Amino acid sequence: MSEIILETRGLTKHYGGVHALTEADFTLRRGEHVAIMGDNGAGKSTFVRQITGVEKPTRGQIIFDGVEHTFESPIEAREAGIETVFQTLALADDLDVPSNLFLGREKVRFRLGPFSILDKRAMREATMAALVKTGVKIPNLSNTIRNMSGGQRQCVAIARTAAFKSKLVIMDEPTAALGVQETAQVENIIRTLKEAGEPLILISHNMRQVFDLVDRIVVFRRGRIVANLRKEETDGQDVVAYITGAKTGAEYEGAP
Amino acid sequence: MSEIILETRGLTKHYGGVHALTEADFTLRRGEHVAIMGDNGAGKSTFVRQITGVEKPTRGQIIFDGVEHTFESPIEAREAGIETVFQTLALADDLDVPSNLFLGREKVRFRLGPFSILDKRAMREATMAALVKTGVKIPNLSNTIRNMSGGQRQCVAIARTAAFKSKLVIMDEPTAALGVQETAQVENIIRTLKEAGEPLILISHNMRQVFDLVDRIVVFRRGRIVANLRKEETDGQDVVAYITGAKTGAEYEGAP
Amino acid sequence: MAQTTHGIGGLAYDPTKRTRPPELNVLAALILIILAFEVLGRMFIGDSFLFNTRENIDTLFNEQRLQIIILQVSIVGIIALGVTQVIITGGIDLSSGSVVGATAMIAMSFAQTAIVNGNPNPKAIFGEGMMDLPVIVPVLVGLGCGLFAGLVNGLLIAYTRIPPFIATLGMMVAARGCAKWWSKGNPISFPTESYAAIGKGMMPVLIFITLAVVFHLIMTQTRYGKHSYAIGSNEQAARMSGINVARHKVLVYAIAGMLAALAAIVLSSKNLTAQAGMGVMYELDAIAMAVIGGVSLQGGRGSIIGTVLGALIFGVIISGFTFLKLDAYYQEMVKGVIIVAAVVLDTWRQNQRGRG
Amino acid sequence: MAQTTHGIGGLAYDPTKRTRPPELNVLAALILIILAFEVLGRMFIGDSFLFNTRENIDTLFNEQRLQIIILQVSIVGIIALGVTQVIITGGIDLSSGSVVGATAMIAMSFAQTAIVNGNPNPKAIFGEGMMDLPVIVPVLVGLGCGLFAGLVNGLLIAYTRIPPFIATLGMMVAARGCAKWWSKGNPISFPTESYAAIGKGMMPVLIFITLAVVFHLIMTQTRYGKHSYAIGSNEQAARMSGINVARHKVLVYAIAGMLAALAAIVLSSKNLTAQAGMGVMYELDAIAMAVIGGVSLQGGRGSIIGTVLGALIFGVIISGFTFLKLDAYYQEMVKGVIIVAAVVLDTWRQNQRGRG
Amino acid sequence: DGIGVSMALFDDNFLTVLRNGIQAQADAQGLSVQIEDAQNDVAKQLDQINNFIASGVSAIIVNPVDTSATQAMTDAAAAAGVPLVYVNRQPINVDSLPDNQAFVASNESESSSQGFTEQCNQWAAAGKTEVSVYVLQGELSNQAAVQRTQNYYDVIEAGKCAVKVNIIDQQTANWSRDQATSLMTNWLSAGTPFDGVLANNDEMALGAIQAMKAAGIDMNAVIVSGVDATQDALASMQAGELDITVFQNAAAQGGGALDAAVKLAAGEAVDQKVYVPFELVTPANMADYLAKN
Ligand SMILES: Nc1ncnc2c1ncn2[C@@H]1O[C@H](COP(=O)(O)OP(=O)(O)OP(=O)(O)O)[C@@H](O)[C@H]1O
Ligand SMILES: Nc1ncnc2c1ncn2[C@@H]1O[C@H](COP(=O)(O)OP(=O)(O)OP(=O)(O)O)[C@@H](O)[C@H]1O
Ligand SMILES: [Mg+2]
Ligand SMILES: [Mg+2]
Repeated sequence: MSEIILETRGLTKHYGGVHALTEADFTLRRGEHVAIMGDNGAGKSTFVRQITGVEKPTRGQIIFDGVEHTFESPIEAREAGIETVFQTLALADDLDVPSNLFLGREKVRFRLGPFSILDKRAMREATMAALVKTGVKIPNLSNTIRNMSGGQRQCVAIARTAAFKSKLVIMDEPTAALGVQETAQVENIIRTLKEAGEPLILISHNMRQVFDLVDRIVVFRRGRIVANLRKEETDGQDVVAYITGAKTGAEYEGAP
Repeated sequence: MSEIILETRGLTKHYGGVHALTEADFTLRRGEHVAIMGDNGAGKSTFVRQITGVEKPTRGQIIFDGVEHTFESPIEAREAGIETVFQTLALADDLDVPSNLFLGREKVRFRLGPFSILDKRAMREATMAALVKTGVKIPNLSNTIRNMSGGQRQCVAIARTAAFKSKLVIMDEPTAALGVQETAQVENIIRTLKEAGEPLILISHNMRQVFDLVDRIVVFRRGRIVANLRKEETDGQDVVAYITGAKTGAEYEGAP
Repeated sequence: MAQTTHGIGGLAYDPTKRTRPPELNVLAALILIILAFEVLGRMFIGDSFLFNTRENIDTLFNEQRLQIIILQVSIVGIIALGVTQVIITGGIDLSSGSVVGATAMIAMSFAQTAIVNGNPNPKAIFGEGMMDLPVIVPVLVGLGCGLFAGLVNGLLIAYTRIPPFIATLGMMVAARGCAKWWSKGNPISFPTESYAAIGKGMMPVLIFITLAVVFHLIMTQTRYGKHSYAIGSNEQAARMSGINVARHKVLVYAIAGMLAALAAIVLSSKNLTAQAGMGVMYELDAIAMAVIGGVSLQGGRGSIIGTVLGALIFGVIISGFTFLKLDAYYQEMVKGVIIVAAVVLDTWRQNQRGRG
Repeated sequence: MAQTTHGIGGLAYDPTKRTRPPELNVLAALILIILAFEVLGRMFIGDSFLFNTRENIDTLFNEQRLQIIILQVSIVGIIALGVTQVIITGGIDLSSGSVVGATAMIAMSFAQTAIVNGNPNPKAIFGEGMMDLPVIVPVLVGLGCGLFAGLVNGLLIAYTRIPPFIATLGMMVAARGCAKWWSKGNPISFPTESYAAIGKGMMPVLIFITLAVVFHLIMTQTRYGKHSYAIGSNEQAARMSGINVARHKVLVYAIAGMLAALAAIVLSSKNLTAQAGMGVMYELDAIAMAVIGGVSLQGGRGSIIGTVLGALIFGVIISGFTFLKLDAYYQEMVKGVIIVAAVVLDTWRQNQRGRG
Repeated sequence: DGIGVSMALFDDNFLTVLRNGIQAQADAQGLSVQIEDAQNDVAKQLDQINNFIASGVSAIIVNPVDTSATQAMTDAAAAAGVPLVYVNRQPINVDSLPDNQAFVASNESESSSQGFTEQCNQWAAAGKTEVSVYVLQGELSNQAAVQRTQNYYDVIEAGKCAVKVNIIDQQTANWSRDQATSLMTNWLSAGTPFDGVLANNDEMALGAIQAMKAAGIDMNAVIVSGVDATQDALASMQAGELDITVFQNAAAQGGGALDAAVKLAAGEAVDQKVYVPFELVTPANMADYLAKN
């Protein structure tokens, strides 16, 4: 078992003429928590979409858990052990909370292939337990996601990721819409992952949060990785300098 | 001309059995900047939807600029002078940035009723100017909103509100998805509004931002207003106490 | 931990005011239409719509009418069950009517009897050896046709990502062509007795109701149902949550195809003949039944119960017109108005709640 | 401030690689289909599809064929222009074919001539005074019918919020009923010369192309177009941004209704008769033309140019089949396959770019 | 009480005349009839019959959508004891009809063959020995279309045609004038010389004529035949364009069917089979038909 859980080499994505991601070389070690920071439109979510099989990279390699993968769809990435909270949340608007939490891996009472009979009560109870951890309040779980507030939705997406075992967790701005209490709770969830030794990629614009939670910060600018900083060796102002382009990491010379 | 630009009396909204907003009495003076804070699902966005005509309140009165209004649609609210950045952003995914910015009030070269001829160039230029103020970077303005990053979308929605004159601006978590620089820029936009004497309702979960920008903080809990605090007379911890329910404002006794 | 069984706190919640299921509105529309016919009947033709008024028969209800109300929509109803599932996943199936035509022709040609009234079958398609086959043969052949059409639809939609409207429109045109080509436009008649039994009497109703119950359970209680709603609600999200969307769609269209084929078998059996024009416009009726029953064409919302109620509304309208001796010239105009009115009523009552 | 005319900085952007407009793919499909017919023609029947091979005429192209290719789709094409706008706003119009039927009947009865071959008109609907009216009368009456149908559709959809599918399905049924009722199923024939001139020769093509240009400009250059795309893209967002969605929808359906009515006028003039069954299934053809041309049934995407190309694909297919003397029994099957293939090609090439 | 009528299709010229014949006869006798439109759907027709039975009509007239689907209708009416009359199209079970059922119809196999035989004679009279023709078919799923096309081949095979006939192409225009115009124009664009057009009905014949006129073809050089003798067709014949059509006495069939239904309802005996013959119409006798449709 290698030290490194995820590695990308030369990962690149163009949308028509837009070079959203250029030659990204990224590594993540087992048990490590890394933050990705960067301006709006710097290519952070694009990076996440490439490594989770949502889109097909223009070129580049993805090595996960020692094996090179070309995920054709998010199912494959999930089956390989990557759990993701996407920035768009990826919830089904017309379904209620338990259905969304267990989407794609429902608890069943009888196995009958696609016609397996659902164990609704068990899913409902597990949902409550998972949501309580995020600290969110939802007066009626049978309401559809369409009728949830922004923060409630985000908590459902986070609970979904946290409720299942995985080899790597990716969270794209998980606390953007959360209130003070809920943010604290989600940060607790992340700390629990750290203790359990599960690696994490956290995308966030919140400097305090990043310095509180992660071991290392990777900065994206204009579609390129421009810095790779150990938390102890940097500070907020330094990171901002990389984000804005005032500085560029030594090993990334030539980046714009 | 009265001192008060917006007042609600007993504003209440039930969704089926969910009491999302209960008896909200709220006032906003001319030139005043007020923040609304509260847990996820506390009813903040519901409050905004009622006063902007997106939904019809179950009961209660809305007095805007001295006149009682029952807005049947957001058009009427906008025509009365209320500009809003909704939490859901309300952008048309298949249109490009300038089209979204001027949606519903396009610049035209010839007036011909619905068949008025658009002045695309002028809109494009005005769009660039408005976006530059938000600090966002968008490599190709003709890309559709569907292909924009979370922060880029939010900046488009903010630029749209800031680009037009109004009597009241409402922003529902405007910087949730924004990066460090963009957040600073948007805060500058808000300060400019303050200087121009335009009143503002800002919904935010960001304590620092709220204390930086506004005059007064109103706290929602479980669909009710539970505190109304002048900035000078409170601090972060105090506000959190109201949000979590550890404290309740004297004049709001009986609230849960 | 959780304060109530309904959620985990936050706002006040009054469980007695839960939103009413939309099927109730459809049911209300159905009852309203029946009442309208009853009242109009008593006013204008001095007869009762539902109750028996003939002296020589002593039942409370006009049973013949109750039977025909549901009998005449059972066959399209069977199709509508499949169409409902397709629409719930956010798709549409325009091919079902044509698949009925093609399947009826093909299945019937394997169901012919050799001797008719002592003479050889004048409409025989195949030779001697293929006559008087056991009933399972035409049934399996027919279901096979439906399965094939459904698979083609599903595979096209799932893997080439073309809009369902186009894939099934193509199938609609092609299957109708196939129906005409099969026997060069000639009708195919004289089925065996066992084949004729499939659609005899109230059998179509029985088949329709049984299937409705089965699919109601499937849509509400199984993973298949849950995934169908999820895909219709937000396909991208369903994919990102790890549902195998493509495979699921193939399954849904295959089931819809088989249901259309089953409808064709029942239809040709009931009519003792198959002709290439069978099933024309059934796709629209089936879709209309589903939509009247509250199934959203945006996908993600609706139910089998709703569709069954929608089918009944159709049946009541058709029977009611004949009952009122409404001039055929006006029937279509009034039918158009009623279809719209039923949905307006439904939509309006839902909005009422939303504002409540 | 802005670094390029394309945006305001951020990522590297290569303007030469801008995404190709989807219409190019449709055009490619059209050319491919024409080439296929040319090649098949030379292989199997030793004749050219496009070029003139007759000795007695000396033009490069087979002009008669080029004319009929577009002439035969012009009338449905006119309908498709309206349907395109409806679909772009996220709606659908199933009523257009029936509106054609009803309008043709009504307009034609105001366009009759008194004397046919020296005898009184045997199909006269109205009395003496209503014969040989100026051509403007039937045209205005016809457009009025279309406007009425469109307004009813639009008002229903905009103000009762019922799905467009249902509102226009209701109108489809009702208008077909109206067409049959108007003259109790009898055809109406023998129009005045001036009415007959509307659809004579290549006039339908001229009308179609002129309208296509006008509506292309409207959809790309005016507020009407912008709002149509916005509503189709995200109706809720359009409403929240202050577009009067209801009023706009009424306008869109009214325009679509009038275009259907215009098609009816041209059609009845071209055929010198009006029959209750006119326009059956035109709605599906019109929708198919639009969708083949890249108009998304989800709303928000598509163009008039695409629809015109879609119509041409239809025209080429019909002419090509006759040219190849393809057996009528196979035509429909092949047509279904081609419709699907055209869209598959389009979708596939778009995906290719997306991955590029 | 009253008589229920289920017509195959309302928006069909010929069937409209037939329907009017039924209505006229009923008005004359002061009877109430209820006429339904089966819209060419066999299943709908069977349902209509069941609805009539549920409403307690005294007799039913059926103009069958599909003549091979009549067994189920016969069974339904017989089970309820309601008399039934088939009109215009000969039911497949004509030889085994129960006593209280009858039919009034024309023999489709005579329809287009009369016209076509005449067309052959006209070619022969013009001195031709071999001709090339186009065939316009009605809807392929419709039996009348299949039968009328088959009649052409039967005439040729039986040697009843005076000239040798080459069919250049045979396509469907779905009974429609507009589609026939387009189809004919497509044919003309190939430039193949031809001597005539055989159309399954008058509407398509008229469409073909319009296309030929637009292309500047001399209408005296081609012989065009249709079926139905509609007013439009007769006007075209007067103008020297259409050469041959065939008249089927729809009103007589309709009236006859109603009479039979009334008698059966009253328990009287009737002829179980009534044939109304087709009549050939050419410019020579067309004046007789101007007021008949
Ligand atoms: N499908 C697409 N087509 C064209 N351009 C796209 C597409 N998706 C993303 N982009 C562009 O790629 C760039 C990177 O977007 P991305 O979503 O990765 O940004 P991000 O770093 O996640 O920003 P944010 O912090 O705002 O979420 C943006 O400029 C965006 O406009
Ligand atoms: N249409 C609706 N139907 C039913 N319940 C609704 C509807 N809209 C909102 N709610 C409920 O009302 C409550 C208040 O929602 P609201 O969006 O106002 O919260 P919020 O204070 O804006 O939260 P956030 O900070 O997460 O945005 C939530 O519990 C939500 O589930
Ligand atoms: Mg992002
Ligand atoms: Mg909110």
